[in-house]
Amino acid sequence: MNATMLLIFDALLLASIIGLAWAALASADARRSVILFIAFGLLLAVAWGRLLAPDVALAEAAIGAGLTGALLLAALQWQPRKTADTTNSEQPTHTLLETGFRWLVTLLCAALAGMLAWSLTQIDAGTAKDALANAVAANIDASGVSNPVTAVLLNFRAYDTLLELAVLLTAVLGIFALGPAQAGYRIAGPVFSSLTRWLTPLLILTAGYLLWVGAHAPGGAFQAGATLAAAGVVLRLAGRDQIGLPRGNALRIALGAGVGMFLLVGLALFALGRPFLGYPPAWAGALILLIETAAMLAIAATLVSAFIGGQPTEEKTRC
Amino acid sequence: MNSATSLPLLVILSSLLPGLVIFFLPEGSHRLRTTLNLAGAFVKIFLVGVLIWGVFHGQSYETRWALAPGLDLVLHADKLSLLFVSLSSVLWLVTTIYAIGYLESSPHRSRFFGFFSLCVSATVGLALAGNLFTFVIFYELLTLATYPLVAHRGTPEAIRGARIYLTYTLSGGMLLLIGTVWLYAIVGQTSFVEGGVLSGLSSEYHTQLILIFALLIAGLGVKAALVPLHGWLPEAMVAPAPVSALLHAVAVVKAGAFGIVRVVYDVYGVTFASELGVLMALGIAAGITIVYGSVKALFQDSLKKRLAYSTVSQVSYIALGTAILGPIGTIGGIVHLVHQGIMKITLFFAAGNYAETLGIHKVSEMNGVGRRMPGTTLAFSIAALGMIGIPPVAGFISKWYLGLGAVEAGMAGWVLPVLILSSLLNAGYFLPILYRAWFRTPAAVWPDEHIPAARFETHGALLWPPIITAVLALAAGLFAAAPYSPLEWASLIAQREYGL
Amino acid sequence: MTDALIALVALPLTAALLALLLPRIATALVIFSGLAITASAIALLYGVNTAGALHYELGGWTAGLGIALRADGLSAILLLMIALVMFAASVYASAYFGKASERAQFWPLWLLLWTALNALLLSGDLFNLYVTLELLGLSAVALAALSGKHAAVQAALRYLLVGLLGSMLFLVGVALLYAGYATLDLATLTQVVKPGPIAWSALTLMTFGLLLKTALFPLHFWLPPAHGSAPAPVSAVLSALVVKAAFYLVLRLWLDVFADIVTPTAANLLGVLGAGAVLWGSWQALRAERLKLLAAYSTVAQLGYLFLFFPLLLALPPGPARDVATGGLVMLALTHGFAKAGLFLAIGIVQQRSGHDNIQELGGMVQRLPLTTFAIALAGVALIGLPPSGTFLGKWQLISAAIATGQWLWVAVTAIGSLLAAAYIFRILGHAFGNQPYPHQAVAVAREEWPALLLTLTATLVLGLAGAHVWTLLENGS
Amino acid sequence: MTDILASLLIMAGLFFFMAGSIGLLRFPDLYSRLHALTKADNLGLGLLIIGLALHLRDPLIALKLLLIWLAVLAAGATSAHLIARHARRREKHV
Amino acid sequence: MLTTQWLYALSGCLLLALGLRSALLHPALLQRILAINVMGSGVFMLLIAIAYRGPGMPPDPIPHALVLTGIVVAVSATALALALARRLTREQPHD
Repeated sequence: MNATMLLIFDALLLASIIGLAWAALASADARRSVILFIAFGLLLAVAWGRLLAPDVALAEAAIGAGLTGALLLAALQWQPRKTADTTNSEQPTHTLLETGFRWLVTLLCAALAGMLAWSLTQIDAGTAKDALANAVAANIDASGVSNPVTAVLLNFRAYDTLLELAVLLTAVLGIFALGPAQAGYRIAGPVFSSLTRWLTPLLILTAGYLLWVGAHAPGGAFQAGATLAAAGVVLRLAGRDQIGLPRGNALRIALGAGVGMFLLVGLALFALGRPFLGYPPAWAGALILLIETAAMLAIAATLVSAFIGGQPTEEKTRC
Repeated sequence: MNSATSLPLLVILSSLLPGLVIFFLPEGSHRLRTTLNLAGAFVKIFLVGVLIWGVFHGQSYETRWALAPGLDLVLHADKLSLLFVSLSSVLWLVTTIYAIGYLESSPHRSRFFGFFSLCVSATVGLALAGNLFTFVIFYELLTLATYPLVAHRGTPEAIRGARIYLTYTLSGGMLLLIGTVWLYAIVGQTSFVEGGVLSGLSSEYHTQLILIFALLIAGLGVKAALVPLHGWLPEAMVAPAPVSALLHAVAVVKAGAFGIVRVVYDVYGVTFASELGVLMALGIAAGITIVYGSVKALFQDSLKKRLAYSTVSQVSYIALGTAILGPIGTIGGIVHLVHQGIMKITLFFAAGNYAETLGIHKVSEMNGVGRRMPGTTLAFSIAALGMIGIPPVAGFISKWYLGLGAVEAGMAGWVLPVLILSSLLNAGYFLPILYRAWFRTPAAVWPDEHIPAARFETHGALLWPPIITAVLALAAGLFAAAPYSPLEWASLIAQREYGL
Repeated sequence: MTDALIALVALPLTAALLALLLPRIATALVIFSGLAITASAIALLYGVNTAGALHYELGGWTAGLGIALRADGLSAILLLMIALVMFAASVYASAYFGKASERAQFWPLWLLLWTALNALLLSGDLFNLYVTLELLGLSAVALAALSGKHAAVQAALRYLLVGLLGSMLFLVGVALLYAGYATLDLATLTQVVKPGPIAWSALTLMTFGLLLKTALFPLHFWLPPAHGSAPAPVSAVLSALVVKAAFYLVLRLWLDVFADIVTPTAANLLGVLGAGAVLWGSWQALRAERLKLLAAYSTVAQLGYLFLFFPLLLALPPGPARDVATGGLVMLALTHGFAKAGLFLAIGIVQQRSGHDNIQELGGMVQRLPLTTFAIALAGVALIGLPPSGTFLGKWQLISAAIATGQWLWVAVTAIGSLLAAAYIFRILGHAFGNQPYPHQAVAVAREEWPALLLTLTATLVLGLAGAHVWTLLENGS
Repeated sequence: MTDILASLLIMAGLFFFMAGSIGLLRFPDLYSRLHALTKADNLGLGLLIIGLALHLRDPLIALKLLLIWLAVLAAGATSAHLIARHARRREKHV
Repeated sequence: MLTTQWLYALSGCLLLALGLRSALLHPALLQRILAINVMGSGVFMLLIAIAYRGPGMPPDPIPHALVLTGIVVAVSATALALALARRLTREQPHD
């Protein structure tokens, strides 16, 4: 595989990515947009892989395309296929003002792209670029993991991840505040059920594997959590309302687990006279695994709760 | 914190604290409220007495508190401020007594007296302000404190009057603020100093200084009711009588006039101001206002409205005095600050009595009221004669010094005509009232008599205040030459101003 | 001292978790943690005042590789304001939300919002700022939608989309800066950033995104519905704190990080938008039918004043003159924070007592809800900028700086804006003073009335009379 | 030697994918499209995976690849079944 | 910058612009939400292109970590947005 072929591959990939994005956003039909968007997400994952970002590729496939896709598809249930204003907005029946506005916005967006491109030309290939990358490489041994991305996520910039888990928590609490979960689906037929019967354990297994491997290879809490959530989604689709998602207090604990464990570790270390979230190198690996496990549970619980669209009710629901 | 630094603050607190307490008193606790009011008033008078004595003996009192870099809140007792402080604290006492009688059994008294005290505190603070920044603060506070008093009755007219009052005063305040900030931007923080602080500035600033003067006077002119900024004053008549009395004699209108005096004498310096040529403009504005107010008063049948327009004209005597270069004119202007206050408050007390006792609101209803209410009418007559400028009442002194000052300053050419014309007009709108009151036969039945003639013609609390103030007005005229008399203070101030 | 930095983030976050797990004792929890947070904010302020700007490297990694928390005089003061306002609003909310189920949903989100505010003010890292922005946005939206009413949910959704748009633009700027300077640490960036397309486009994008979030005219369209339909305590902190957080970032970027990049022309543009906000916002507030909308539009206007300072600060040379003006800016922000929060709480009382907040129908309020009316009046004094409020000192500096730099346009805008503010405030009071019989049951609980009263008193008296300390704090903490 | 074989297999796999996609686009009705897609893709993927396994020469990876193929087979089959059944139901109702 | 970086970075900018345009103009709510996600993907692509160091070279891990965080934040926001939108339609069904 020589450079030109790669270039062609890149060109094709990017062309289709942009094309899909365009098609997804241009369409007035919600279902069509969503499906195109999921395809878009999958191709993005390929792109990340191409750019040697396997961790991101996994996350994109699992979360960006997978769970976001699931959420969007679930949203289609109540989304009108074509909203009234959509249809007429497609026809060129704009007042002059509207047309002018559309053109203005388009021009601004073009200008934005141009401005960004221009500033990108100014980036000199100096050595300064690698300053932080080198710093990571230099400190990787002290980080307790060998996968640099995990090292950054859970050690060097652990604070970001802590707040990020807080964001997840906020989102799910916000969703809960909006009302109870949607009603479940019809119990699936034999074929689908038999699939779920062995797919679910496989997914759980994969999640565990991703979590474990994250320390030294692509993978980690987020990918694992998403995979675990996928299992929940599959069960939900198969009509099982008891989708392994705990209820009441247990659920709240699961949702808060990520943030909780993070805080627990961070504050404990702080109390022991170390900096906040400053793991002792000897323990770093174990502590990170501990935090990641909790985080995985939290992420899975959060995403599944988001998918079922509210606080799961105690009794089984049917429609 | 020793007396020298705390006394000015205490003078303000003596009315502020009772006011704050009164807010939280239940309507019913009439006695406690009255006690607080009077106690505050007496304490204030006592403290002011101490101040006067001290300042007379060269002691200096100043409270200073930094609010921001380069912006100090300064309360300073000098002769001019003391003149105004003593006026307002004495008249506050009288008005409080009057108001207690007037508002008996009317609703929301706690609210009323609370804001009443705040209003006086603001006035006193304004009098004691040691620099323009502080002055502006209390100027705006005064607006805030008076709004609820004007709106007190809560009727649509009251609300409307209050809104108009507010529109005028807040706009004026904004002009004053901008002018002050501009001045600070040029000269930085400056305290009030006799003789002014700006004369040192190089001439390239002069145009700016003229503009600033215009802004300041416009801002102050609103409260001082200089034509054409006087529109709010007749509207504010909807307020209860004690409020009108306070507004016209002590608080609002006087605050504007006092501010003009401060700006001319202690910021610009009268000599420098006349060099800038702004004095003449001020004088002409004052002259126009004097005549205009008197003419309007002539055609008002509503007693309060007539008094209101007479205020418009009378207060401008003070501005006129400041516009006249030379110690004698200055004395005339400053002393009128006091004299007009005493006389005008008497008139409003009397008007309030007529309304409250007999339901008389119009001049045309006053036939023979002098026999029904001799005490009130006597007080009214004394004050009215004083307003016209008939000796030996205080008003005569003011006009005499103003005229003399004009001659001395060589402005006789237009000031004297103004004085004479306005005095004639004063006579024109006061004498008919006196005639009706004393010599016409009373109507068979008063419009709305609801305080029967008992031991007195009306409630004691309503009767004595006007009599006291009338006596004061007489005394100020008769004993003008005595030490501590308003005239004496005014001449002391004038000497300092002109460095005599 | 630096422990306070950690405490300010860890305390509310921990409390949020506990409130989630133990809904029964959540209220008490909130009050206690609120006290603790306020204490740490005071400790931080003290530390900054004595030792100057503080910073803490999380995880012990040097800033750049790791993330650093930073605090100087400005952030410390704002953090204390956040603590006080949030605490007062918490006390109020404990009475406002009657049902235990409501509180169980409210408290965790509330504390997450608090976390986000503190984290944002303390963050010294560009990408971390992005995360805090998102945390802030999401928690704010969730709270705004809490009532579940159609209007509220609709407004919240729009709020969310606008917020996401804003943070996306911010993130592009972050990416650009990383591409150009390979650092996310603000302090480092301040050293290395040079004028050029990267810095310009980055600043443009970030500023634009933040202006969306801080609702600067004409990007304010989303604010009035969102703030007008949220529960009272939420509206209070949305108007008083959340928009300020975004504004704080603009200030940081323009005056610290990109100090060498910003040009007077750009600052003038911000000034023009600010002027538009002042005039348009005040005008809309004057025409508003409902108290809450009035308050929301007045927020739009008051934010405009803050942006009027940019052209002035840029025109003043760095040094005492600029510091004094900056103090004025901070003073305005503080006073508005306290006053507007108090105003919204008071409005909440009116709304709950009388079942509506139509300005036309407030007759007799002054008799039946005297303390609440008083609070509204005090807030009004602060919003207009009359003495002795801190706003008066702030506006004084604004006008003074405008005159000193000969930019008379801003003087005119300030004057007109203040008069319009007076008009809409006294429009309320005029109706409140009317002596129509007040038809509604009007017993207010102390737990509701006192927070509003104390907040507005802080804005009018404390900040006005003790204002000088703000300037010294800013100076010592730099 | 193996490399050539591997690339041949990959080529073949890609060809089947191509065929499947064309079928998806050209065939008249849903059932035939499903038919084309699932058949061709499963076969194509299989060939592709064998090719890759040969190319990489690592039993562990080969195992993983096989696992992926099985999962895709099952998922593809199931989804095809669900879609077809859904379509049938709809026809009945109409 | 390498050609590959260029390609991907520019496509990132393009996606950003595309997303922004639809986020502002598209009449339908769902597509607006999608548009914001597309914007996000554009930024992520920019970041990852920046991190790329050419074939065989280890890329800069920090942008990767940032993007991971970004993806999770994006999905949280999307979930909340969809929940709000659902609540709206539940309150007031389209017709």
